[in-house]
Amino acid sequence: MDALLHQVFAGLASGGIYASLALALVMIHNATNHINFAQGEMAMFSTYIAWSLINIGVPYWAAFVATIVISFFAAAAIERILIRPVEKAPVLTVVSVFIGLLLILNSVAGWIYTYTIKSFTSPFPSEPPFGNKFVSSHELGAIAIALFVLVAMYLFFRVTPLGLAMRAAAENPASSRLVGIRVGWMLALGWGFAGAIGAIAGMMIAPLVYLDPNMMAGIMLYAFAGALLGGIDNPWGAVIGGFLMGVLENVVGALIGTELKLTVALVLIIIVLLLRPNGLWGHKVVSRV
Amino acid sequence: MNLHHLKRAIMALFALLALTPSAHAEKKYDPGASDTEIKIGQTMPYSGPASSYGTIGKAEAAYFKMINELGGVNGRKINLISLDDGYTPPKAVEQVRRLVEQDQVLFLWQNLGTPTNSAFHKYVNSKKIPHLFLATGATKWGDPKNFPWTMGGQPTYQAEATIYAKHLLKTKPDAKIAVLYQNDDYGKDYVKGLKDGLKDKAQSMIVAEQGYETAEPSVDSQVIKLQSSGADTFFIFAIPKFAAQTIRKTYDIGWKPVVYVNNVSSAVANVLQPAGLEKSVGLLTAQYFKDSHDPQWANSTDVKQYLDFMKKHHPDGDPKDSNNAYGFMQANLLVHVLKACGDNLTRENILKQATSLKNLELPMLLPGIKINTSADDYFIIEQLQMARFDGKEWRLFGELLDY
Amino acid sequence: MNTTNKSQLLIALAAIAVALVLPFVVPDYRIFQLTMVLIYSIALLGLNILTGYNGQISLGHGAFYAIGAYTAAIMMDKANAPYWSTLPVAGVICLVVGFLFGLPALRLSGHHLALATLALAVALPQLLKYKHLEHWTGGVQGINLLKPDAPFGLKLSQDQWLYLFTLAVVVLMFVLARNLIRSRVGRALVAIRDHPVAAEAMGVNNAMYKSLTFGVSALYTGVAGALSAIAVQFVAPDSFPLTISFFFLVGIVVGGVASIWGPIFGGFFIQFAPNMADYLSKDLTGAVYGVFLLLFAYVMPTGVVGFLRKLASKSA
Amino acid sequence: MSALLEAQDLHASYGGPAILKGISFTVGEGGITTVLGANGAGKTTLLRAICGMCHRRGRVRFAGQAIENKATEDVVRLGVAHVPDGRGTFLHLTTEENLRLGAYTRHRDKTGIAHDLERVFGYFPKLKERRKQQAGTLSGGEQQMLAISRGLMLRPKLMLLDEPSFGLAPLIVQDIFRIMRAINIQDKVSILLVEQNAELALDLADTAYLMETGQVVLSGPAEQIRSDPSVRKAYLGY
Repeated sequence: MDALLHQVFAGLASGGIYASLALALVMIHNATNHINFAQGEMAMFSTYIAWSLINIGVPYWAAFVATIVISFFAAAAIERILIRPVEKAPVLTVVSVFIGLLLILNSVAGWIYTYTIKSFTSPFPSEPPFGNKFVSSHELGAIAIALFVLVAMYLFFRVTPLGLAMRAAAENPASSRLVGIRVGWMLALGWGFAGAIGAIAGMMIAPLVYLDPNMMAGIMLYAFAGALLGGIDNPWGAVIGGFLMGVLENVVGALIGTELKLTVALVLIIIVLLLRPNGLWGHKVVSRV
Repeated sequence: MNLHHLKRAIMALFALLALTPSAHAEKKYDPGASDTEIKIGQTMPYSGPASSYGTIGKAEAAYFKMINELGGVNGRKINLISLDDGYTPPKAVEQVRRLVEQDQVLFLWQNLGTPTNSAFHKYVNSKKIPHLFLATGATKWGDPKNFPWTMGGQPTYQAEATIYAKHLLKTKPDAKIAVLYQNDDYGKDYVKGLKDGLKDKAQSMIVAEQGYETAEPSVDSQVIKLQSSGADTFFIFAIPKFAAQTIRKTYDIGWKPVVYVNNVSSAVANVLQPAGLEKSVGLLTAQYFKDSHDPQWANSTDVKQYLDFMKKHHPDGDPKDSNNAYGFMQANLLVHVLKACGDNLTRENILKQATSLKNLELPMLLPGIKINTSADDYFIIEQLQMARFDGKEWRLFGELLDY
Repeated sequence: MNTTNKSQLLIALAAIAVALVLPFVVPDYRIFQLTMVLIYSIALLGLNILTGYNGQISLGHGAFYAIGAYTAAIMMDKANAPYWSTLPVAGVICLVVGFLFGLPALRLSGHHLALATLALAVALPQLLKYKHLEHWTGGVQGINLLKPDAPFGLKLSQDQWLYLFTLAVVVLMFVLARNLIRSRVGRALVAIRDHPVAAEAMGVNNAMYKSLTFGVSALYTGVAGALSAIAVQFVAPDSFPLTISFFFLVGIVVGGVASIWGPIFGGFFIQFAPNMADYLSKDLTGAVYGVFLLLFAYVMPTGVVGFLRKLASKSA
Repeated sequence: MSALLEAQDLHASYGGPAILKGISFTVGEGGITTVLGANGAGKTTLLRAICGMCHRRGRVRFAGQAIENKATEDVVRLGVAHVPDGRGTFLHLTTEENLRLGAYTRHRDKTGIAHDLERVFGYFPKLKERRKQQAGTLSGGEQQMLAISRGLMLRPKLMLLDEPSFGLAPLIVQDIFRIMRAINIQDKVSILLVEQNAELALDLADTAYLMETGQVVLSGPAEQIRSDPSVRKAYLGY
């Protein structure tokens, strides 16, 4: 029982990781309607930027903020320069560009920073909180930051006119222009925010799994699954989905063994999606023709 | 020793070799060899999931470039054609066929990966192309009867695990063992070696086994599961990233078993520092080459040579990455073999020289390790030494263990 | 037969003629590469039927490719079955698996379908390594195979023979696909893609058609997989990494979505783009490949075929 | 009546063949102008050309400014509300969010927006009931009301309406046209109306243009157009 409880906690810790990256996916999805397969690699690259800054002596929190800002502008620039030319192309072409971007970021990171793993500083104490053996301070801190980003994002999309405009631009660009929204900038802004959120995610993930160019490969898959499980258009859903994913994976692993744990976890998710086609907390879209 | 000295030393070696009788023997060539060039083929994962190993090929190319600048081997330049196989068997087959049929290389060398080499294992043997010193530790590369043209290039994973088993049986015969392994040929070879080494006690001693996939973000769940098995001895058969995670997690959850970590994942800079040196105290492993960033070797000549080489000739590579040291050592070994071939650069002679190495000592190998091969012994390195981590460096102990 | 049909037939015959001459003028290793191009084009044709014509995105076709390959490998290795007999079996197995997978999958759409198919591709290597299947699949070590010799005492090298054999399969599969797409069934597929609700209203059984499409698409990819096992003479879990599913998708984008000819160009891309990237840079092989993808997307957003069509319409 | 919108020799296309082949027209300040024509005459393209939603050539002036080279959102920001064909509803957003988006260009004006919301709810009480409902669930008529209201939220000087009667029940159409007149009079919004239902459109408009295959074939005061025999035959059916 203790072991199972321990697995649940470990699952929540990994779930926090998936949730934070899932939020970046939701951000881009809500702003552009796309699932950005390169999101993980962007987050990885941001984390290397932070690592470089810390390495040359910049204090942690300064590097943290600087990385977020740099990532914001870099991601917005990627949208303006690389994605814009295929804005009107078929969705598969866009997917192909995402895959290209993923390969480029991965390969360039490996070239600049080599493939050896690097430890990444955690801003949280190294001693576990309250002397427990289940969760480390960093894991708890990462979950807290993911929740903070979630609330900020929720408020942004629900309450601010800019957030509303962004959702509108994603759903119906033509109509959005007709109410005066500069759709091009909304897309860039969406990418920028996603880049910034990804950077936060990366900096919270790297201390746990170490920094290397391939660090996001698996995490991206789980974040994607978690986001869809919870509802890709709803930040709350995506975060809960991320946590569920983490717990599910660990508990399945503990109960049936590791050999097929990934398979079983994915099958379970697909069953859920069959029963709830919009994800557990996604918005049901009814449209009349 | 700086580069200047290194160059001088190598030139002196060449001068010596020029005097050996083989240099005057009649020149004999197979495709890929000529008066001016020796063409060697190789496949490496420069892209794809195993791209972290690509640096081996780059280090080796850099080494040969250095050798060529110094005049080459017996006056011939080494032309290493190293192609990307993305770590996928179909691509590996294609690239090897290109190397053999189009580029007409003299032989293949240091092709990386078990699945990739398996895919063209039969092909190169039917074509009688030497397929030397593969960068994989599978046991099947030492099968002279069925595959006389194929030779492995490092201690086999199974043999290494067998050594751990023997050590454990001697020191803790009543151990309760937990095993974490990578769920592929690499991890499973270790598990097999461990079980072979434990013999009939394997069943009773191993109380828990957990595999992981490289696509998984973390192995925390596996470690927790293994802890709950009540094991007091823990074998980690993983790649560096997961080994570091495991060592850290084991410590953090307050589990204190005797921990064996496989050689690939024992580098101080790459694994133990990220895991936390204080969390690594007491780890056991078996070594055969020097960890370039282990303080105890800081003053040894070959390590300095290596670091110097990295700085001057392979500046893009990370000197802490043991893959580079590995490439350095392998390139060194090949140069020895080629020198020994003299002017008889036939495929047959290459194989013959590769299989008649006697008491060869190489830079970066642990003191005392000698390379011996013969027509029925295709394993180049068959000695390992146990080591325990004391928080700063690996302390070797006991004898060199043969297998 | 109208003029476009006629000119298409002419192009097809010319292409087949060139393809028939090729193995007698290029060396064996090139023939092997061209065989792989043909094999990939069959797989891409399968994916194109699903994604291009029916609008369902699959990130998991590598799984069907693997199932086909393993079917061939196990039949040849365990039962000494002749190589040619493995193709129909691989096709039928993939048809059934694809159809069964399609049944629930048709309830999913868009991103969810993408995840479900991705899950298939992720799960398959794990299954191949699963200890209870190891006896059949060879586990992590995989299965080695022998390449078939030319039959009837033909004086052809193994590579030449396998190439010609594959070419015959390609022609057969393409003709079948073309007829399928031009038939009522094909029009129904396109109708479902473009106007799902209207198609349903007009009496098209979306569910049935979609599952069947999945099955047929899987059949094509499975046959390609079986051929790849015979050509490469080896299968292992590492032969089918997740990336292969992505590269199939990329292949149909580069070739041209929803076109019969696109898969051929896509096949060339999948086969030769990595080699080009490797040739251009050892440090940034992946990045160069990525740049190729971007360039293709910018210059030919509708694929090579779309690009050629545009050129043709401009010059006309 | 001075001209609020004035187009001269306007050509337009979607990259292919020309849809508008050099047409000129004006919308008077405070007036209602209607453009009639059969399907495919180029009416929708005419509205899109004003808003920069297609390739265009020629001169367009709005409130004294040249707008023929302006991007859609910049034309909108000058006070042109375009209620497009198909209504352009944001289906995933709520009714209220749709309306708030209409006022996006002045999103800092919180009190003004609140006031305008009440005003459009006054015109269309149904929308108030559906305030928190996803717009995709509204009926066709409600979505048309929503589209007009969204345009109103801009506080436009000019509204471009593309077939507001399309696909709606006659009673609802009458309702909508009644409110359009009210908007014209009370809110001082000029209107350019593209419509298939010539009867209704000519009732509402003061000026009318008749289009055929991308060209204006007839224009003049609405009354005069109505009495034109060819129009009666082709569009009014009597």
